[in-house]
This record gives sequence, C-alpha cells and structure tokens, in this order.
Amino acid sequence: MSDFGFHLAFWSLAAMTLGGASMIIISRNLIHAVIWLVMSMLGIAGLYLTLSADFIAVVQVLIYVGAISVLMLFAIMLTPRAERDNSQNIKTGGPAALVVLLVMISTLWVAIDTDWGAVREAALTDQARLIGESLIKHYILPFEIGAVLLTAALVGAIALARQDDEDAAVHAASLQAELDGEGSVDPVNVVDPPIASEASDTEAAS
Amino acid sequence: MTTADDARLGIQEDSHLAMQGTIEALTTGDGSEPVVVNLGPQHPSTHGVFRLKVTLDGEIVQDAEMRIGYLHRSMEKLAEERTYTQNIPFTDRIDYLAAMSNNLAYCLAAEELLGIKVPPRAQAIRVMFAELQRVASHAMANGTFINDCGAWHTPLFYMFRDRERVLDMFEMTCGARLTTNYMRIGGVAFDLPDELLPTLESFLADMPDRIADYEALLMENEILHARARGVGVISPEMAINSSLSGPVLRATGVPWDLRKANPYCGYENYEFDVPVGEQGDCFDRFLVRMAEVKQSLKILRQVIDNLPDGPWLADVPLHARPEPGEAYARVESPRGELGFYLVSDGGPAPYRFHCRPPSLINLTALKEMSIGGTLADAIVTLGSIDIVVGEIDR
Amino acid sequence: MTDLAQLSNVLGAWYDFRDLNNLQRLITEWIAEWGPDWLASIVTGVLGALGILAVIGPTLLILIWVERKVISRFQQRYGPNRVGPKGLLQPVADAVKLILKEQLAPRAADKLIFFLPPVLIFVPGILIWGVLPFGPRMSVADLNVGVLFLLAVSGTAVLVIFMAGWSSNNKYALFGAMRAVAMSISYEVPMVLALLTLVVFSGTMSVNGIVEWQQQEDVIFILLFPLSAIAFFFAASAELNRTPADISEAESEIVAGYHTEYSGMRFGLFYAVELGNTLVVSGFIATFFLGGWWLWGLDQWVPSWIILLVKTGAVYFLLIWTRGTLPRLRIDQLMSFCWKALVPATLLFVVVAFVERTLLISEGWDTTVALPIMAVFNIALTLGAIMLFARVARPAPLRRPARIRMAGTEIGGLRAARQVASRTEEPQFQVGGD
Amino acid sequence: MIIGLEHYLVLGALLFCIGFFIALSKKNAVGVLIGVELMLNAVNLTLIAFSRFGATEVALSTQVFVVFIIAVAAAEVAVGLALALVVYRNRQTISVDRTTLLKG
Repeated sequence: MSDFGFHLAFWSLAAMTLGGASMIIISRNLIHAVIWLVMSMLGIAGLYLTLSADFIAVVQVLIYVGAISVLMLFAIMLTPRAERDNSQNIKTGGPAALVVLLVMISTLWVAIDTDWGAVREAALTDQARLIGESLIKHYILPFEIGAVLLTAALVGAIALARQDDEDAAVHAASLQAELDGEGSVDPVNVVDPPIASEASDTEAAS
Repeated sequence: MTTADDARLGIQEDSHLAMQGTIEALTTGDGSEPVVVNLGPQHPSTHGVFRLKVTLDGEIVQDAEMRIGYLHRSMEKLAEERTYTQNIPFTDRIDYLAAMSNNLAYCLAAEELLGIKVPPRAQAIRVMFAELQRVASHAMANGTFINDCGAWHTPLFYMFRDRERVLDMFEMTCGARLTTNYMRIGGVAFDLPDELLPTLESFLADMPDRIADYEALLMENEILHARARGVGVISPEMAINSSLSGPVLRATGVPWDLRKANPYCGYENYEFDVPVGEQGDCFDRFLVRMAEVKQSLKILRQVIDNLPDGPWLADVPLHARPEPGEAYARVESPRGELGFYLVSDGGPAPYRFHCRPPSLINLTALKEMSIGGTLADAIVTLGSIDIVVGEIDR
Repeated sequence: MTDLAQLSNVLGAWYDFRDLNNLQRLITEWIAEWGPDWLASIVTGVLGALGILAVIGPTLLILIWVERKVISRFQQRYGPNRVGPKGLLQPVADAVKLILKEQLAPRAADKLIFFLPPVLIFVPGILIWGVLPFGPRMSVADLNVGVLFLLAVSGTAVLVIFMAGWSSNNKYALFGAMRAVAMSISYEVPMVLALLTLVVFSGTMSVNGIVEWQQQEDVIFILLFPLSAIAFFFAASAELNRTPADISEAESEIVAGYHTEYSGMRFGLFYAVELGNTLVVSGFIATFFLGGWWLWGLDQWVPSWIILLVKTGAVYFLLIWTRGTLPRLRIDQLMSFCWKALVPATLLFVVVAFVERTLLISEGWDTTVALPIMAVFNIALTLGAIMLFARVARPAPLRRPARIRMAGTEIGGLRAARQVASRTEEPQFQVGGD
Repeated sequence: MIIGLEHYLVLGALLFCIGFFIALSKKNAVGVLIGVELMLNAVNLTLIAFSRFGATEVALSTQVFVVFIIAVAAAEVAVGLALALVVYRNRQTISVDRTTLLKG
C-alpha cells in the first residue's frame, strides 16, 4: 500500500481506538461505555488489517463486536436501571491512577528503548489456511483443551444464570419477608406458595 | 435493602444510586420488575379503539386489564327521545359489521311490544339478509384473525373479495353497504329488486369452491396451527359461567345456537346444522366460523327455493304507541346472542332502550384466556374473539 | 486461466462488457502512467464503491416498486399504479414524502444513541456488497476470508438494531430490539454451519473461490446440500427480520418494533437498508447455492453479472413470496425451531460434507462420477430429515387433530356438550394431527 | 517516517494502561469486565505486531496464540457476566465495592 494511505489508516485507527477507550472512563452511562468499547474494538480490528493479519481482524469483529458486546448489553439489560451507573470509585481512584501511571511509564520505556531487531518481511499470505492447518497439526492438544474450556464455560454460565423454581421460591420469600420487615428467612423451611387448589375437572369436554 | 440490612451486612452507603424504595408487590421470580405495556386505543390490531393494559414478565402475560368506552356515543339515552321507527338507524351503528342482525333484533323486540304479526315473505327476506350478513361478518372476522397471526393481509383480501359481493347485494336492495337500515317494524322497507335473486344464485354457485380454496390454503398451514392451536383456551364450564355466546362458546363444545334453541323469523322450517368445536382454542373458533359460513349458504339456498310472495310489510301506524310493558328479543348475530330490551310507558318513544352486546360479554373472558400466554398470543386471542368496539361501547 | 480470461485479454477493450474489470484496469493503468500511485489506489477504491452504489441505488427504488406490485398480485389487487406510468414513480414519491416529513425524537430519548443507528445501519448493509463476486474478477474485494467477513459484518448489524431499540425509550421499541437481538444471535449459528459445508467442500473461504469450484465441477451446491440451502434461506430471512420471522417489527404485536419512534427520512433509511440487505442476501444465496455468475458455460457470451442478477431476482421473488403468504411465528417457536431443527440439520450436513470431502480426496474418486451419487444421497438424506422432523417435533397441542362436529338435534348446555362429544361416528371435519 | 514496531508497541501499552485503570476504578462489575477486555485486546495487538515484524516462522504461532486468547476471553466474559447476574440476584447490586462480604 502506498505510504500516505498507510499513514492515514494507522493514525486514524489509533485515534479511534484510544479515543474509544478513554471515553469509556469518562462516560457516565454503562451502555454508552459498552458502545465506546465496541468502537475501540473496531479500531483494533482495523489495526490488525494494517498489520495484514486479516483472519484475526475478521475473527476480532465477529467475536468481540458481534458476540461479547451484545452479551454485555444483555447482562446490563437484566439488571435494573439503578445499576447502570458507570462512575468511578473516588476513594480508590487516586492510588489506582498512581499504579497505572507507574506501569505505563515502565512499559513505554521498555517499548521504545530496547532494540527489537524488527525486520519487515513480506506478510503471510492465505493466513486462514495456514492457521487452520497449524491448529490441526502442531497445536492439536491446545485446540482440544480450548474446546473443553469453551464447553465448560458454556455449561457453567448457563448453570449460574439459570434460576430453578426452588431458588425462585427462596428469593420471592426473602423479598416478601423484607417487605413485611420480619428479617431474613432461612431458606430451609420455605413453604411453597399455595397453588390454585380447585383443579377444575375438564373431563366433560375433552 | 433497608438500612438495617446494610448495617447488618456492613455495607457502606456511598453510591448515590442505591436501591431506594420498597419492592413492588407484584415482583417476578428474579426480582426484575414486570413491564406494563399499553396496547393502547391507538394500536394496529385492537380492532378499533380499545385499550388493553397488559402486565408482562418478559414476554409472559401476567395480567390483562381492559379499558373500554372510547367509542361510547350514549346511544341508549338518545334512543329514548326518538320514536320506535326513528330508532332503527341507530341499530345499524351499534355493530357496524352486522347491521342487518341489529335491525332484525330491534324490530323483533318492537313487534313483540306492539303485538304485530310479520307476513311470511318479510320473514323469509329477513332470514336471507341475516344469513348473508353472517357470511360477510365471518369473512371479516377470519380475515383479521389470520392478519393478527401475521400473514400480511393476503388471506384478508381474499375474504374481502367475497364480502364485497355480499355488500353489493345489500347496496342493490337498500342502497347502503354497511348501515343498511333495511328492516322496519312489521317487515322490511322495500321488496327485493329483480336483479337480486340472479346475483344471489351466482354467489351461491361460486362460494363452495372459494371456501374449498380457503380450506386448502389455510387449514393445513403449519404456522397457523403453531400460532393458534392451544392458544387462548377456555373450558366449557368457564365459557358458560361467563355467559359467552356465539362461535366463541360453540368452539368449546357447547352446542348452543339461538336459531335452534329459540327459533325466530321461521328458522324452524329451514334445515341446517350447528358446528361445534372441541378444544375451545383460537383455531377451533376459526374452524367453527368457517363451518358456519357453509351452513349459512345452505340456509340461503333453502330460502331462495321456497321464497313466498305477498306483502313484505304489515300495515303499522307511523307513530305507533305501544301500551305500557316490556319486551326482550334476541337474535343469533355473527358474534353471539344479540338482545334488545325495550320498555314502553305508552308514549311514542321507548322509556328504556337497552342492547345486550355479545362482543362485550365475550370480551370479559379475554383476561382469563390470555394470562400465562405470551403478548403475541394475547393479540391472537383478541383477534379470535372477533370484537366490534362499536357494539362494546354503544 | 479460464478461457474467459484469455478471451478478455485478447479483446480487453473497455467496450467488452463481459468483464467490467477491463474498464477499471485500463483507467488505473492510464492514471499510473502520469499521476502518483496513491491517486491510482484511491481511484480504484472510488470506482469500486461507485460500482456498488450504482447497483444499489436504482435497484432499491425499483425493488420497492417490484415488492409492492408482486405482493399486490398475490392479494388480487393492482398495487401502485397512480404515480407515474404503471406506478413506477411511487417509490420516488415515497422517498420525497419521507424526506419532507418532520423528524421527531422522543423527549427522554438518549440523544447520541438515538441519532446514530439510521446512519450506522448502512455500514454493514454496504460493506457486505464488497465481497459479492459479480464476475470472475469483478468483486470489489476478493478477500480470502470472504465468508467469515460476511458473517462478521452481518453480526454488527445486530448491535445497531439494539441501539435503535433501546435508545428510543419506548416499550414496543425495546421489545422489538430484544427480540431482534435474541433472534439474529441464535440464527447466526445455522448460517455459519450451512456456509461451513460449502467452505469444507470447496476448500476455500473466498466467495469467488466457491463459485469457481462450482464452475470447475459443473455442479451447483443446492443439488449437493439441499438442507443447508433451506437452512441458510430460513436463517437469512430471520436475520433480515422478514416473515415468517419478522417478529422484531411485528405490526400486529409491537407496532413497528425497533424503528417505532423513527419518523421521516430516518425511517426511510431503515426501510431502504432492509430492502438493500434483502437484495444482497438473495445475491449471496444465489452465489453460494445457485452458482453465482456462472451458468454451465453461458457466462462466455452473456455478461456474468447479468446471470447473477437474474438468479438474485429469482431468490428475491422467493423471499417476497414467503413474505406475502406465510403468517408469523412466535419468538419462542422461532428459537426452538432454530435450536431444535436448523442447528442439528446443518450439523448433520457438516459431517456429511467432511465425509464426502475426504472420500473425494483421499480415495481419489473421480468427481464427475462421485458427485452425482453424493447429490442423490444428500437429497434423500434431506427428505428423510424433513420427514423425521415433521413427525417427531410436533408440539403437544398439534398432535391431536382439530375436529368440528355437527350438533344435530342436541342443543343445550353442558349435558348436550357431553352428548355431542361422546358421539362416536366420524366427525364432519378433521384437520391436522398425525 | 515509516510506521515501525515501536508505534504498535506504544499503542498497545497505552491501551493496556487505559484498560488497567478502568478495571481498577470502575464500580460496576460489567465496567470491570470491560476493562479486562481492553487489557486482553492490548496484549493481542502487541502480539500481532510482533508477528508482523518478527521472523516469519514465529509469525504463524503468534497468530494461533491470539486466536486462543480471543477464545479464552469470550469464555471469561460469559462466566464473568453469569457471576455478576448471580451476585445481583442475591445482593440486588452488582457494584463491586458493595459486595465485599463473602457470605456462605
């Protein structure tokens, strides 16, 4: 690519990524924060393209922008409006900023100072095929372990989020108790809510 | 979380958005508050200005509250200042989709009050137009029902094509398509025009294969089955307790039809059948309406074959003054049992004019049918009950 | 080099419209001679984009007219015929009307996120066109990760729909947005799996590579993988929010779904992008399963992009047909249909594709003989799978037939109802049930 | 001047620090997860930069490594959000500093 085009692309994408990330810190509303996150993710996908890693760029868009951000939005939707506050914790903000500054200075110094012996060779072509083959040939074990990990995460997330009836009964009872102000209810002897007892006999029609 | 709990749990209170206020009574399982959605008076599928306040937990309907009265024209009060004949145009506008049945019910009540005998030709003509009105109204009902299930108006337009032919016949005889104002106390306003019977003959000739098309197209449609079967179910006992009537009642299996149970206008000498459903869900109502249209065509065939001639209007004084008393006449309108209750105090105008609207009473069962289903099911159930807001609010 | 390429090199003149690439190549070479090279790359980019916009712009207007006319034919009516000759200017009139309408915004709406969606929804709509091959070398960007790019970009559209629905602070819009997000996330899985069978069989992820494989083997994928084609068609129509899966803007239930609060040209943009997406998705269905710009050698004489447009028109008609006639499915039925029917079906065909692919390569079967046999086997497998699903996965209320009986003489209340119900002879009218 | 390896490394470092600060200072569990996501992405960016400017045979393995990082990140977010939901269900709040009590 011509130098001018490359420069334009790199600097605009860098601005987009860092701008998005910093806006996350500033924005008050959590949903705004997620949308700024999506913008910086797209910026990073563009940066991958400038590094001619097109398979990774497309995977990044597919997974981060397509799935993870929507997952976060779902999580935010499931918690009520009162929890959508994206504000910083003022007390711990100060020391945190200090630590981050320290980390930043050290990493930047290392990044700029050391001589990485960078060499600019031709980029890989047809990366999708190469990555696929290497995943199956050299990295077959991590590939399988990754599969197991993903399934475990899937099952775990569902098990955690799912709410079976017994939990619901405990939860509803504790809410009701708080309403009536009798203090907390120990979950052991929770009486199930009386189910409508008059089972209407419908043998007539069917 | 009351402050006592915070103290006990040792949580510092610094976030200014802490959970204030008590938890509402109607909390759902996981504490998220239910959404109250207004299927407001201005909504594409409420068949007119009718408001349904639906409380939803996610998509599941927890409570459905009806708000009516947006189309209230206080007809029953106005009717008290008009003579019996002047009230006939009111009845067209009560249920604007079945004006003929309204006229018929009111005239029967007035005739009972005045003690007038209707000549046989007028009775046959009245039966003919009542059944034609049923075909037109059921076409409209089934079309909009499928439209609520989501089909983009295509079945609706097919059924409107048949309805247009019926409305043309109305226009031929009494000059109006919807607000017919055709029946008078003691008979009908005009005799049948000469070209009506040939049109009716060709209509009866075409309809069977039209209905065969609908059955082929709609009956086996898997998506319609999925959307309508098992939705908005009501048991026969509940149907009878909430005094439902018409196709909604017959779909639950209760064979109650006024034309058979308490025949009027000579229905006893026509041979027809009363279709009865089994499950009492939306699809059964749809099927019952389809079968009823076929029965109406059977009646129309018999009416044409032995149409008596003779006078079509008994001689009734213009400002008849009935002696004090009351009368209640009821008719099997396309939506159910439509009744008119008239009280006379000897004056030219009725002392009390009341109409029993089948839509309003069928609508009371909507809450019981839609609780537990999803929002989409509530809309489909509302469509299958086939309400007319003019009749509900009067 | 396919013979077409040699032929066009000989001719290579700009007037040889069989391959529009010549025109672009000549222009860039001309610029490269005198101008700086970055100007050439910019001009090629602009030409590519102009080509796409030239395709989208007029076809969108014509499509609005085509869709309304075809649906009106289904419904026994004329459709627009007042504005312009045979109603052709109706879309223009609609566009002007929408532009002139006032742009309302709900007071409590989240300003930033309310104004962005109508613009952002165009991005995936146009980006997808980049990967669609109109001819052997006539695609804006022939990425070797084309299929993945298509899925990634159509994934981002979900986010924009959510932003539109959530920010307009209206219950119906929120319902519409949540439904759209939930549905398109779950319908992305069968889409990925359906395309996986093609990628496995043709060995490349580039869309043009798939078309060239079909050209090389003289077979179109709908014959080889009919169930994947059906699954992809239904999943695509669900992604596009079209009937029978248009629950995210179900008029009868939630007024207009996520774009309830948008008025004026903002709604116009949503509507235009929806049609544009339908066009490009039917283009991709034609490319993947009907052989795209190739038609058994016809593409030597007829320009390839005409063949593609004809096939796209055919698939687009199919989409209008389903939209015009089928009622809408409920959200939970759609979800269960996706996870219980489409995903297993496409998984089955991924396995079948792997097996057949290894047979073709490792066993070294001659493709001209092996492919027809596999095609017949796959079609039989499809019919078997559909039959099995129709029988097994019927929800409880549908299992019993709906019966209508004639009451005959018993007219009355509950007792009469029991007598009618207990009657044994064949009911007059029976529908459904197995 | 040519866009070299250092540009990408500086960008990655900045992004990492922003993510780190967000993870440390945000009060909401989802905010912390966003911070963690940014940190992971920063690491991916530096890895891809190394693969582009490093020797070719090392380039492929780094890209495979990045694919694994993305997979793990997705799994981590899924479980993290599920945890946030469960915490909300029992504590009616997912603000990180109000759930300091490990109750059985």
